[in-house]
Amino acid sequence: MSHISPVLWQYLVKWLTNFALFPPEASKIAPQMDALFFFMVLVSLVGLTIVVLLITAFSILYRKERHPVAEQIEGSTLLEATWTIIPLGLFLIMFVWGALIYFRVYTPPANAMNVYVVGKQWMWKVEHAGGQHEINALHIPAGRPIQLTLISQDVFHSFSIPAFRVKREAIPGRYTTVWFEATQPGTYHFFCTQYCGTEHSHMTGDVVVMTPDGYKKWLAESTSGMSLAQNGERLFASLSCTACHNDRADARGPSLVNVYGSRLPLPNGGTVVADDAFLREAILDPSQHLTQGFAPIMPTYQGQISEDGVISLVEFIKGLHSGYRLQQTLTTTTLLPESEGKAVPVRQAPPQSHLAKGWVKP
Amino acid sequence: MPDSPAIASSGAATAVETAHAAAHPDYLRHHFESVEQQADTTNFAMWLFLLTEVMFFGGLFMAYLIMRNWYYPAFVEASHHLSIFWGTTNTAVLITSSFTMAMGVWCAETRRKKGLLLSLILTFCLGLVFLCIKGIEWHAEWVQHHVPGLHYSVESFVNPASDPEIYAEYHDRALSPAMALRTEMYFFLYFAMTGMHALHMIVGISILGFMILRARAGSYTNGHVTFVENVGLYWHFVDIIWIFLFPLLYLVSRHG
Amino acid sequence: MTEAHEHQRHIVSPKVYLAVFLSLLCLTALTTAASFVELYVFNVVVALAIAVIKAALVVLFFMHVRYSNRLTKLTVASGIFMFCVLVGMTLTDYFTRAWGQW
Amino acid sequence: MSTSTIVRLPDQSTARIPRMNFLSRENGLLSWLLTSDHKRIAILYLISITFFFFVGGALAGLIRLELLTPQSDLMATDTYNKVFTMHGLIMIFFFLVPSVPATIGNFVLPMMVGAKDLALPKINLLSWYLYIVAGGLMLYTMAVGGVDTGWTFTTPLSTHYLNTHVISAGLAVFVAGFSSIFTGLNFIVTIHKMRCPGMTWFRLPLFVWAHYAASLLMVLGTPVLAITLVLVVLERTVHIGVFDPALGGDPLLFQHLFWFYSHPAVYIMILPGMGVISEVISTFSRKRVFGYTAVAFSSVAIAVFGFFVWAHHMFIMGISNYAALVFSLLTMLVAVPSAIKIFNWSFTLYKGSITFETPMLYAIGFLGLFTIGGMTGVFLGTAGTDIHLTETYFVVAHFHFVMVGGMLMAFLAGIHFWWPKITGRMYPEKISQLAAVVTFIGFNLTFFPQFILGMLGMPRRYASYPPEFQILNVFSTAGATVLGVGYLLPVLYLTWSLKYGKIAGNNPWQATGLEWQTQSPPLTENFTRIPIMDHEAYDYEWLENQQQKEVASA
Ligand code: HEA
Ligand code: HEA
Ligand code: CUA
Ligand SMILES: [Cu+2]
Repeated sequence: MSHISPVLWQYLVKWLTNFALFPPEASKIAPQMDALFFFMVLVSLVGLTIVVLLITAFSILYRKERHPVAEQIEGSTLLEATWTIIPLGLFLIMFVWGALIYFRVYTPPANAMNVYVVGKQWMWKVEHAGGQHEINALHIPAGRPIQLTLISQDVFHSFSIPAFRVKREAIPGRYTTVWFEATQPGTYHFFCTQYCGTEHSHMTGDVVVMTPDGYKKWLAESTSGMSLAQNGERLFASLSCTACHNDRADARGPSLVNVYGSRLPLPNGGTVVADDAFLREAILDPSQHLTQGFAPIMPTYQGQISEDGVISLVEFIKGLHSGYRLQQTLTTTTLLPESEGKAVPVRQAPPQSHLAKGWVKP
Repeated sequence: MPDSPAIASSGAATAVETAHAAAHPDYLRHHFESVEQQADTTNFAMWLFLLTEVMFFGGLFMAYLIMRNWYYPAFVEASHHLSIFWGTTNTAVLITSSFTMAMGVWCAETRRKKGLLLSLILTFCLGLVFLCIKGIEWHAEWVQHHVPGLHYSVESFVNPASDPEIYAEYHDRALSPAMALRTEMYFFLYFAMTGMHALHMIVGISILGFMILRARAGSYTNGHVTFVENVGLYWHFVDIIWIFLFPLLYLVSRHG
Repeated sequence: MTEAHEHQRHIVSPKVYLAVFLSLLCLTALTTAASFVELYVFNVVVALAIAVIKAALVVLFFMHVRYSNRLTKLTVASGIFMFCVLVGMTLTDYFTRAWGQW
Repeated sequence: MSTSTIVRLPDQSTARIPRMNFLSRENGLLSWLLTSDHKRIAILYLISITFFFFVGGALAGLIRLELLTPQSDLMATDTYNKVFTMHGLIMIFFFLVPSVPATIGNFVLPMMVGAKDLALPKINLLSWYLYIVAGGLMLYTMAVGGVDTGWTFTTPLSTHYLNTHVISAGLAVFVAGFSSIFTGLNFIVTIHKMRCPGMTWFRLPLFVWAHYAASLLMVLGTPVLAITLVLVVLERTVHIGVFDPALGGDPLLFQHLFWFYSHPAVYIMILPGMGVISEVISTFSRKRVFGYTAVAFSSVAIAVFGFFVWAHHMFIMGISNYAALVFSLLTMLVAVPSAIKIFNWSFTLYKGSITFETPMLYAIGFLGLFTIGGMTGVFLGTAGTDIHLTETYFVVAHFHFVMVGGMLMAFLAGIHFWWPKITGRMYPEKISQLAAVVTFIGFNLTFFPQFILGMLGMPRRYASYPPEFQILNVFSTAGATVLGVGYLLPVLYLTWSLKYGKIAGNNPWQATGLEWQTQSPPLTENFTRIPIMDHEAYDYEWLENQQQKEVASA
């Protein structure tokens, strides 16, 4: 509704915000959502006013003293049709409008900057692509679409930033995404809104929206020295992934070069796009995510890598655009101490029947 | 009953005499007008109860459906470890018991006391046979280490040859370790569903036992057949549940 | 009471019961046999179709629904309907979860 | 106001409570505990749910006290979590679900259809015993340390991450569920099979229609909750895995199954209340309900469509966006029949002859508060705004508006309305009108600020919150105190009236339902003779003629 009267709108919102009756509108989607919200408030007020007016008027006009004998009326099809169709129409408008906003919030644009958020009882771990880690805080630049990729390590959590009007559940075992574009530098609360146990109400933190320059400075200051992708590369080597995914002609696993975003053929004839979720599951539950032409020999890494580790791996694979890097990694594998890779290195793994031997679920 | 003064003679115009001159058998409860009304009412109530049972099992079927879709290979291989012989036999046993139950209802309707007793006893016994066979199967699963939670091994799924019998028949391919773990889900659902079904059988059998005693005393063949009918409905319903459990659990994919 | 005595209770003859019983046994044999034949996706279709037929036979004859009043039929129908709602509407979620991702 | 009252009390000097009635018929505790009289069972229920309401209410008081300050200072966070979980569980399963149906419905529904009892009196008693067993289990749960899952039992939290008493709480709800199933089953059978001669479907009072619809939901929905809880218990005890992502299960499956029941359950809660409102508004405006058929069918429509919308509780939970679309659309459809009802009730007043006894005051309160509660439900059903509002105090405010502002008001309306029938005595009018007004004010003060809190983003189930939310929370707590007084008053004066209330006579409100055409309190078999229905529901002219005839013959 900002296009109707931006001045009035902003004034109204500011006034309400100052009285702590309304959250600040600090993202691009916020005014859009508020427009719908106020539309619904308006409809409700009108509806409520009509109902209250009817009741008051009839109560005065037809109270017993004034109107001792009731007139029996059966009903009125016309009237009843009216109050069926008008609310229905209004509700449908809300539905369409709301659906548009819903899809907007949950469909990130391609150019969004990705930040990983891992929820666990009871804190939020934030991982930036550059390797910056934060706990219960999120630093982002204003004026840039930010995509959050969320996952939980245990129970359902929910990442909510009221000032941005966005919220998304962090689910165990599955990536979910949400995006926003902050407009106003400042500090805003975020909450865990899904009840997640004892310290649920302490799973909160601040979003710090910075100017692009400020953000750059922050990035530089809080770097941990290794980007997510670099960390992923290290893991990739230490978990002996390179034993199979080495981009060589005789490789036992498919090449991962440029795999991100590509369409992979499945054994059953279908195809699937290799997105973050696919990559994650292909690592943790490979048997379910076979590429055509390869044997199901990859061991599962379920329970062997933390969600942060998976994120690093995914981030590394996302950035793989040439086989050269893989070859390089391959040569470094031998240098790494064996103990770092917790999983059974596939190269040394005997044929699968052996592998399976004595496999009893712990 | 004389009108007590405080009663506005039910306002609603004329009235029907409560006291029936007509037959008023002792099994007619006081708040019903007639035997038919009572029969109809209890019959309808039984159907509604079965409706709730449909939804109750519905939740289980729902869970089964989703998991089967997700982990189809695991479900196939796991179901190969059920005994198709016992499964089919048990289906036949249950169907037969349904038939004898239906005959029991017929005997009650036509007031054949001997026939009724015989049918009830047969049904009772077939029910027990069903449970025994179920017990044999459960025992087999225990021996094969397929009781989830307590005693579970995925050995025969990651290494099919370790179970030569099944392997000879189906040439199962090895499941990947991750998928093999999901066979446990299958067996969980198997035990939950057959267990819930068996629970219903036990309830049914107990009621049948009670009925056999009553029938010997001549109940149910005096024209008051509702109870037999309603238990019959219950018994058939339990049968229907099995009719779906059998293909879903045993026949996921039996060809080699 | 209004709907109470629409008609006298119908007594189904043992012949019908026997016929139903035998068909049920045949169908059981059939469904077991069918599962040993490779029919691809139709294996499950056939298995369920036979199960539905068997259940229908039990409901219609053993449970007398064929001879019952409208109310009973309606009750049975609503049971089936609600089960379908439970399964069908839940599947709208499961089947479309991957949509929009390719 | 009393000048305009339509109460027709018998001449006080000669009035007596009829010597023979269902209360005086037998005495002693056993005659109550083994009764199969629907009216006595209703009273057993009334006592038990009132008890649980005050337990739940006291817990609500604790919640509000804790939220007076931003820090979690009154109790530790896990205590707070247990308190709101118990509050939700008790209020929903032990108060609101059985509130109107098991008490008022149990008492008057058989009389309304002209029957001597419910179709299955023993099952009715069984249903009460199940309720008591369930209630006992719940109190046991509370005594041994409580449970902190939230009333929604969300997996995998409830199954793997808590070591509180989830199993006994789940079992309690399971048993309470069967109590509710049997009540619903009994009602459906009674309405189908026990109607007196001449009582066609479209002569049934709307109260009966509403109960019919609610009973359908109880019978079809509750078993799914039961099996879901069984699976949760299995998950906890033997790790069955269907709800556990670590074992390949899907926690969303739990949510689907849970909400398949729990959305319809909200209509189980509201529909009987809507039935009460129809009776009350018609009686106190002396008019047939405007558009009887529309109101009757809208109850059934709510029940049927109520089954198609459950996933609106899961919009951000990870269901597919397209499923969200479908469920959002269907949510809009289910809201329409409620709107129809509201307007039809408003128009029932048109050209009526209205008086404002306590039940009517509560009913008018219902109309306003339910409209607000329902419309905010539409805010939540709209997928886009739900993203911002879900899991905040906006939801809390929404459901308290419909459940407390709607159903609880309707329950109180009903209790006052049928009190003379149940006990044979009138409640004191003035003080009860005062209580109605106090409740209304207290209610708005408590829950309206919560809408704003929700819009500001305050999450629900928070023991502590950022300080900027405090002012509104203080309002809310203050309101709860007023509200508590509003609820305590009826208990006091209704108890008082048992002994000192004026004798009510058969039909003090001049209402048309069959239950009013017999003595108060009624006989054990309700009617001396089975009535024959020869007129439409809410036929005030028939009533008038009837009385003139009586006067003439007297
Ligand atoms: C009695 C109980 C009750 C009732 C009747 C309702 C009624 C409705 N509810 Fe509510 N609801 C709950 C109890 C109830 N609810 C509870 C307990 C929860 C929380 C559960 C939890 O998470 O703990 C909840 C949560 C809840 C959610 C999930 C919120 C979330 O967690 O994100 C949603 C979303 O769609 C919703 C929607 C609705 C809708 C659309 C209705 C509709 O039926 C309302 C229809 C009524 C109207 C629309 C009002 C009348 C309309 C008019 C008078 C017309 C006005 C005029 C014009 C339009 C011109 N409810
Ligand atoms: C029938 C349903 C019902 C009813 C009647 C109520 C009644 C009330 N509820 Fe409740 N409520 C729920 C159902 C209900 N609630 C549910 C389902 C939840 C969700 C739980 C969950 O998240 O899992 C919830 C959650 C809930 C919360 C949110 C907790 C949170 O998310 O952190 C709050 C907070 O204010 C609240 C407050 C109240 C209040 C003040 C009342 C008042 O109306 C109560 C008034 C009554 C009394 C006060 C009792 C009478 C007086 C006395 C016994 C004297 C003593 C009184 C005092 C000392 C004040 N309720
Ligand atoms: Cu995490 Cu609440
Ligand atoms: Cu809902």
